[in-house]
Amino acid sequence: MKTWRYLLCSAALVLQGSVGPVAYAAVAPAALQALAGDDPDARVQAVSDIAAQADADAARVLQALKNETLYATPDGKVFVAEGGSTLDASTGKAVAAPAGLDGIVVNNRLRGAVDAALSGLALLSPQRNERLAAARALQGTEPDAAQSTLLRKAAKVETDGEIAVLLQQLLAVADLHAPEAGTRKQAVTALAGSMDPNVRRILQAMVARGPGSDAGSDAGSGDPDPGVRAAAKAALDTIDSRAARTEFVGNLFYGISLGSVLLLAALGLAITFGLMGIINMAHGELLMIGAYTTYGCQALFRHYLPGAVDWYLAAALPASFIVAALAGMALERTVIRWLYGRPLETLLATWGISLMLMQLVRTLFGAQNVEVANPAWMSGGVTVLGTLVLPYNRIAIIAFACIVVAAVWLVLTRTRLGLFVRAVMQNRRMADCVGVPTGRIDMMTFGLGSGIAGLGGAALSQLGNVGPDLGQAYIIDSFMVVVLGGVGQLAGTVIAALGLGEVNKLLEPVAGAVLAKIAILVFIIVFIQRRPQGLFALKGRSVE
Amino acid sequence: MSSPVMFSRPAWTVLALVAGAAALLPVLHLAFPPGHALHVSAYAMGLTGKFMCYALAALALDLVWGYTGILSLGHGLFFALGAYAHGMYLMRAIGRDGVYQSDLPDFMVFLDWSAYPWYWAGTGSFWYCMALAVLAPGLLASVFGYFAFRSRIKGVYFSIITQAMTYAFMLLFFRNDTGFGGNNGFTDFKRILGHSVTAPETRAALYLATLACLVGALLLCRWIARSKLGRVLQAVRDAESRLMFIGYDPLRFKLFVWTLSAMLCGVAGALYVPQVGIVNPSEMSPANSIEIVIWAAVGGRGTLVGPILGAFTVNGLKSWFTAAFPDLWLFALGLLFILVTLFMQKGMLGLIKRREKAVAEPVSVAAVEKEAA
Amino acid sequence: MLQVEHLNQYYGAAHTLRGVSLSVPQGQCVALLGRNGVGKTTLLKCLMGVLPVARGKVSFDGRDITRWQPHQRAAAGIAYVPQGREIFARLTVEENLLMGMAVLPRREAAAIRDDVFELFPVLKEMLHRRGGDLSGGQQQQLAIARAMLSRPRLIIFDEPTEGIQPSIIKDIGRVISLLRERGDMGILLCEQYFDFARELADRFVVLSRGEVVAEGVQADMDSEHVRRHLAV
Amino acid sequence: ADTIKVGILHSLSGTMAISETSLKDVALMTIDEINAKGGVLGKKLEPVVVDPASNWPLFAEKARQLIANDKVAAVFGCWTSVSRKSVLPVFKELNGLLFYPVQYEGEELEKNVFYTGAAPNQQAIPAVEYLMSKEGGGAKRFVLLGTDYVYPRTTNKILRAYLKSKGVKDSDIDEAYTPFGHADYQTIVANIKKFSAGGKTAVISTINGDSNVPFYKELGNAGLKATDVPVVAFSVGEEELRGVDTKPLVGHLAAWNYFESVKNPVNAEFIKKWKAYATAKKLPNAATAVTNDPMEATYVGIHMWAQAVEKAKSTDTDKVIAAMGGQSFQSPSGFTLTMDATNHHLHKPVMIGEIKGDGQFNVVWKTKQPLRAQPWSPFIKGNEGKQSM
Amino acid sequence: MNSVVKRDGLDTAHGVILYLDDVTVSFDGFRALNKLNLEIEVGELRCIIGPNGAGKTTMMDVITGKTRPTSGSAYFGQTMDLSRMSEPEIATAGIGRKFQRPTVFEQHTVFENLELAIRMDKGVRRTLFARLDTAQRDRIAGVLRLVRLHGHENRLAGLLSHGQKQWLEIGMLLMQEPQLLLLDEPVAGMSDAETARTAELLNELRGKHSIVVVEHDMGFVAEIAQQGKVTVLHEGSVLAQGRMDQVQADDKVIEVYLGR
Ligand SMILES: Nc1ncnc2c1ncn2[C@@H]1O[C@H](COP(=O)(O)OP(=O)(O)OP(=O)(O)O)[C@@H](O)[C@H]1O
Ligand SMILES: Nc1ncnc2c1ncn2[C@@H]1O[C@H](COP(=O)(O)OP(=O)(O)OP(=O)(O)O)[C@@H](O)[C@H]1O
Ligand SMILES: NC(N)=O
Ligand SMILES: [Mg+2]
Ligand SMILES: [Mg+2]
Repeated sequence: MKTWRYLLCSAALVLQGSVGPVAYAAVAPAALQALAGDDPDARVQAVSDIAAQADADAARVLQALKNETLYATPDGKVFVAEGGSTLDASTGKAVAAPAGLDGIVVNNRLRGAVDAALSGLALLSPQRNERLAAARALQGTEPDAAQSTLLRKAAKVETDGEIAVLLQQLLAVADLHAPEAGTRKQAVTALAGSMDPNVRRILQAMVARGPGSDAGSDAGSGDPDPGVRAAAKAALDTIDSRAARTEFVGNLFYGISLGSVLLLAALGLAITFGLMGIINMAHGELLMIGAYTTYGCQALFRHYLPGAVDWYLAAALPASFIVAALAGMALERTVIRWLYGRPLETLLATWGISLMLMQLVRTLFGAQNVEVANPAWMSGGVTVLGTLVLPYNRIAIIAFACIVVAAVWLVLTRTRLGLFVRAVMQNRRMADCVGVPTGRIDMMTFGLGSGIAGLGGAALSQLGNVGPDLGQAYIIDSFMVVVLGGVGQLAGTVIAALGLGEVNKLLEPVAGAVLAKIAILVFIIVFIQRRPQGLFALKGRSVE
Repeated sequence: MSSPVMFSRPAWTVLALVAGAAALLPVLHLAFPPGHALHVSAYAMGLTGKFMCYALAALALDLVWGYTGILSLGHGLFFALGAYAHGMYLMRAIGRDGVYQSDLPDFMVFLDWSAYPWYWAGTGSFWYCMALAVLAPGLLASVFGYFAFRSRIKGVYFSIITQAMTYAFMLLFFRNDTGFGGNNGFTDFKRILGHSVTAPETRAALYLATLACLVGALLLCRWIARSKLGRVLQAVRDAESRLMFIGYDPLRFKLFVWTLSAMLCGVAGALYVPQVGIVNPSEMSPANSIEIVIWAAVGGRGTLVGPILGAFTVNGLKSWFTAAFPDLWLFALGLLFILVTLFMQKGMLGLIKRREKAVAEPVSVAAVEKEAA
Repeated sequence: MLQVEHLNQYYGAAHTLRGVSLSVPQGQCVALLGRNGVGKTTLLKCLMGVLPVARGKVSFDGRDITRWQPHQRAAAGIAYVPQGREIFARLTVEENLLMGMAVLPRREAAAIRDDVFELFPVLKEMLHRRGGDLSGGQQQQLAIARAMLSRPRLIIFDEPTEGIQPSIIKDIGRVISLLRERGDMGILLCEQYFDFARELADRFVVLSRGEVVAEGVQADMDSEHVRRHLAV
Repeated sequence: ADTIKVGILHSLSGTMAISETSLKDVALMTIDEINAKGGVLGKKLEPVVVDPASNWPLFAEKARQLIANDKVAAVFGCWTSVSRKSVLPVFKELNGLLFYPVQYEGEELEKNVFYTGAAPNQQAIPAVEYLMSKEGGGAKRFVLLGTDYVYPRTTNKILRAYLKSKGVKDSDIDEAYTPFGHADYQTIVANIKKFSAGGKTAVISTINGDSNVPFYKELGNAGLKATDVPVVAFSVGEEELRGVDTKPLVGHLAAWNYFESVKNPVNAEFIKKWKAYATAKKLPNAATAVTNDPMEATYVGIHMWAQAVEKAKSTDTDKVIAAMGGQSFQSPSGFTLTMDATNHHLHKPVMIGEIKGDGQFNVVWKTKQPLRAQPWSPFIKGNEGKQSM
Repeated sequence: MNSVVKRDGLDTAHGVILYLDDVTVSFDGFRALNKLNLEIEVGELRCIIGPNGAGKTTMMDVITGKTRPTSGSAYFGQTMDLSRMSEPEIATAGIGRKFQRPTVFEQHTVFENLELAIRMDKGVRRTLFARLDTAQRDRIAGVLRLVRLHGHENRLAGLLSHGQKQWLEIGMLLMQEPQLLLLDEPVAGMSDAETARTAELLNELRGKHSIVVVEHDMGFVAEIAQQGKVTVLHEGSVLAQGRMDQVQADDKVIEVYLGR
């Protein structure tokens, strides 16, 4: 924790306003040498030493270390690679890269030290967002005396409310160890709202009656002062009850999110199988096509518009729809059109198609998965209720699912096409006789279903594997969802997907993933007993 | 297809010839030394034996699908249960020759089990296990079938729950704690009824047993199919509800074939294990069940002989392709499936055999069923 | 407007239609008579394009439509009331009627004309019931209404009175003669209910074993010759 | 014959193709390399490639076909333990020779098999030791997370015993399994987070190939950083990482006996050859071709076999088995690996790597010299007698 | 459940074979049958007419167990509560039905259709071992001739024309030898000559079975009703009942059904 002491003095000088790119004061070569060496403790020490400089130059070196752009020669000279050029870390001057440069290896321990140091520096940065990030980063750490002094300083000059609160939190954590009971008690009450796992642990330790208790790592005899213990107990309870609520909300969210994934996977099938009655074993591969199209778009963007790569999805969505739709129409015209009225044969044909598509992808893209990255704005997540992180990609997918469902629903119920589709599927010959060009409708419907599958694939690519087996992973669930909802019932498909998602996610914490999955399957079997026509069964003569 | 024509005289002779030829393989295998022109390799015989098991499964499926119109996506489960039943015996027959030299199978030792769980009771007896191989699938099928058919679950709804069933069992059997060797399943069998499983004689015997069962099953199914019951089954397929109004209770008829079919599958599985030397939960994977359906469809559903033909063709090609062109075989197989559906409406057998024309107006047929229902 | 020449049709080996010729002039109603199983429905299906014809020619307004798809014929102005209703069981009555206007441009197909409701009030009551839930007769009425909605120039009825209550049969009769009087459309009426057919038809054709064995104007319909072919 | 046939038994289709295909290719490359040097016993090697299609009975059938019909001198193949188990009887019956290149759970020792992948003590245990060390973050609590089948279950059983022996309380160990192909890790990750609140936690993942991508994506997005909760994986290598955006995963770990990033001439050569081969053979996305541990194990296995054949002056199984014992080979891992005559396992170094932003690994720890394999883990009771093996 | 309810289970002590008692069937709100009361005597031939949608077919659905009454009860004889029996039980108990739209086993030959319908124990085992004896063959041949499908016996029923299917279905009904025949529009789509034949046939059967006929063909109804009762249904309940000439004269009936 030496780092902090250095930071303290440096903080002083920083506060005198002498921040900013001073002419590169050399970073102590000794420290750099140690950094390049392989005595782990020395390296951690070195980080502290460098951090102690608390100037842009130190920051730059640490940053470089963090980004793995810090190199060393065998004899311990250290260089920073920036853009194209190489800077001598000890002088900050651009130099020609010497021979035998080798990246300086960072491991988690070192990385931890670097992060702490950087955020410590950043606490005093003029940029609000940097300070905020730093304060956030420090949450969950347990400041010692030295740190708290710096924190206090930082807190004093801190103008921004949000950051101030965070700092106070940290200080409170520090105060939990304060010598005088009063301070501790204050701290405890102040922290009653905190969701910081550390706090919980410390509080547990405070209430703990001697060792035996299961208070995690630093279990020990509880706080000497009974008053504080009581307060701690109370705080602990509020924290725990909150945690419980958070957890429940979390499970609900996971359920919805899983549900929307199932939905996106199944929606296309709800059309090709649900409406058209084609036992479409190639549905999974249509998902796959969508996913690979997304991959393709990403590759194109990376190659031609590296700047806009975060927006590759904007192109990928329409592309995956179109590609999959075209593929679907091609299949419909060449194979499936001959099989209307022989639904069971479609199983065999589409199975064949799926085999071929899978192998095609293997030969084109290889048997391994390909990488589809979340765009920056989709990675990470928002933290709600203290600890619950809702990943952006999940949120995005839930929203996307809603949009797609709405669109499909509109097409099928609000347009003439929708009416024709349903008519053709119920009585192809008569629809023909009243003047519906059944051939075209068939093609368009299957195209639509396939296109939707393509969209589904694009969405799935944001969560899981993009590989030749992608389709196989979803085909079974998709059929379950469509059938459970009631074949041909869009609403049913939606409810079934969300239902399965929720049930699964509420079961998983108690039963574990494997038993939960088994339970779901049993549930489906039993449920169909109750409703042999699925969730949204039509009654009456018309269906018989 | 309407009621199946009874074996014509030529058909009988063909059947006899094929069966006879098949029966010749093991003889040649034993009679001639390897290298001899007439020698049939263990590989060839093993392969044929394996295919016959598949054929038996496909035949069983056709009884419910082709004739009764019940599409099962879970027959792999019955097959696997038969296999596991026999596997239990084979595991015990290993005795102390396992890696831990224990009386318990290795995986149990490894799980620190001191004794057999209750459901392994009696599995030391070959005949008990044989019975189990038939009864376990039979029992499961009859219970499952009773509830499903009683709730009048039909069509895809039935297909899907059969799939759910086999899927659930697969996950269950994957677990080590379930007591069936987890995902490694049962392997490394040593002997059966005291004979080494690898001895040529044992192989030949297993092969002949399989052949006998297959032929027997074919005759049984044929007999059922052309009995009045066979015609009722087809009526169940075409217009189940209409049937009720002339006094037949579809539930009983469905339950009968469904259970029988499951048992036949169990037999197939039981014969399969010792010949391939392993059974593991992937036999219960939905894909495997679908493959059985594929075999039946390729050969020609509702024809009994078709599925057998299909099982041999598909698996034969698969074995050949995977060695001949390992990188491209899926294209070939996939294409085959497509071509069969497009150009052989009745499956491969449709080419060989001429049958009555189907109704030219499927739509009106559907309409009629609606009214009758 | 409709010309049929030497039409031949086979079901596999069975020769179902043997050189059938007939014509339906504009503004006239032609009755198609014959015992059960002589090929009436088959003929009508051929005219609608549901069944392929082996030999012969079908022309409509002078255009050869022998090889046209059913929907092309519908677009050309032929409407069909099939035997056995063939309504869209899971669509509502309303949707079924909208389907009747599938050939019309979107604008005109928006609303259902009231005249059909005047003729079949029950349909209005049951507008939102599923077609398949209707009673047999109601379905038959729906099928007729559906055909009339497409503003056809030729309308083909296959036993329209089947399963319909007497009072409504009378109404249907009135409508058909009304359409006939309007003079702008042809009507081909296949009917077992002899008296009904006789009242409406200008001309008649009798089928037996897939051949035209008698034809003529309404006056001759009672002739012994005709009766013989209808008797068992 | 003027050529020597060798069989290659890796799934090129089905669920395992994702992992096994590259082993097939690297085997072919190695054989080319040997042939280029004049082959073995003056004869060229002739590879016989078959596709067991991730179907275990098919594995057995193909094995028999290779040995009995094609008369191959040795077979290089299998990935999953179950596939190995299903071919074992065939190799024993026909006295064939199998080289198995994948890390596995041990508890097995067959005369006809040479194991060039790691046994648990050559991968799992060192990894845990590292995590408990100061360098590794001094983990106090452990989540044992795996796919529900034999390899993970066994490994975790061994680890649990090991952790106990190191004084870790049961309450500080959490074991969780997911079904094959599980793709939704929300709950799991949430639980890890919760569990980690109780003290410095590390996750030991035996999640099987395909489920890793969804797991890591979830991990990344849920904001569990390696500095807080490091995850060490035993089935995730360079190939698997090709399917993931590794930026959010920097710092998570993997334990192997080889990493592409290790620096030594042999490895440089190996990587160069592989990339060249991939480009020459127009393998899909050859541009991004990487090497990984099982590939190296395959490479080593084939070379050792070739050496043994030369030594035995024959491809006869028994002679070769005899000659294999003590064979050593200068491997891309930078160590000279030796085949143990008694237990048929390689002596291997153990390396711990941290994931980097570019999908490669930083080797943050490695053993000084190769370890001898313990196929019969001392942490499983009943094995006490077998430690000599 | 037991699919073989003994025939002699039927108790017609009071000379009545079928009671419908306040039967109501409503489909989500809409009452297809509304407190319908009806009694059929043993050996009676009852004609039922009524507007489309009056509830005639629904009534038959209730009797044959296809639709369960929302309220009210339906008894076969004194003892058998139809609302508690399954379709097959009802059929075996002796109620046969011809549907409004011809429904036959399209994939079976005409002969097989009749064979399936033939009266016998229809349990699984008996069916499996069933073989046609000559008596039964003759019966089938007889019926074939009766419905004029001889020569067609080996054609698939699906290939028959509409009218031919009607006949085949009647044939199947005869094979069942039920005590109570329900005929829903038996002559729909039949030529006048055919209709006359059907009338003859029914008159022959009169007395041997109890028969309920639903028809819209007044000529035909007059033929078979003779002096017997004709019931007029309207909106789910009985509108009028009496001899043919009476109901035909009834203003209400003319209003809602016959028309002017
Ligand atoms: N799909 C078919 N395949 C083979 N034969 C058929 C088919 N449909 C009808 N037939 C036969 O063709 C002949 C004519 O049938 P069609 O339906 O045209 O008679 P119809 O005159 O309409 O009789 P109905 O007055 O009873 O409706 C009948 O003998 C019938 O058995
Ligand atoms: N499942 C259902 N849902 C809603 N309404 C129904 C249903 N089944 C029948 N109905 C209605 O019940 C009424 C009676 O139908 P039913 O078929 O019994 O009439 P019907 O007397 O047989 O007429 P028809 O003489 O035309 O055959 C009709 O109005 C019909 O629309
Ligand atoms: N041996 C394995 N990784 O299954
Ligand atoms: Mg007709
Ligand atoms: Mg009716």
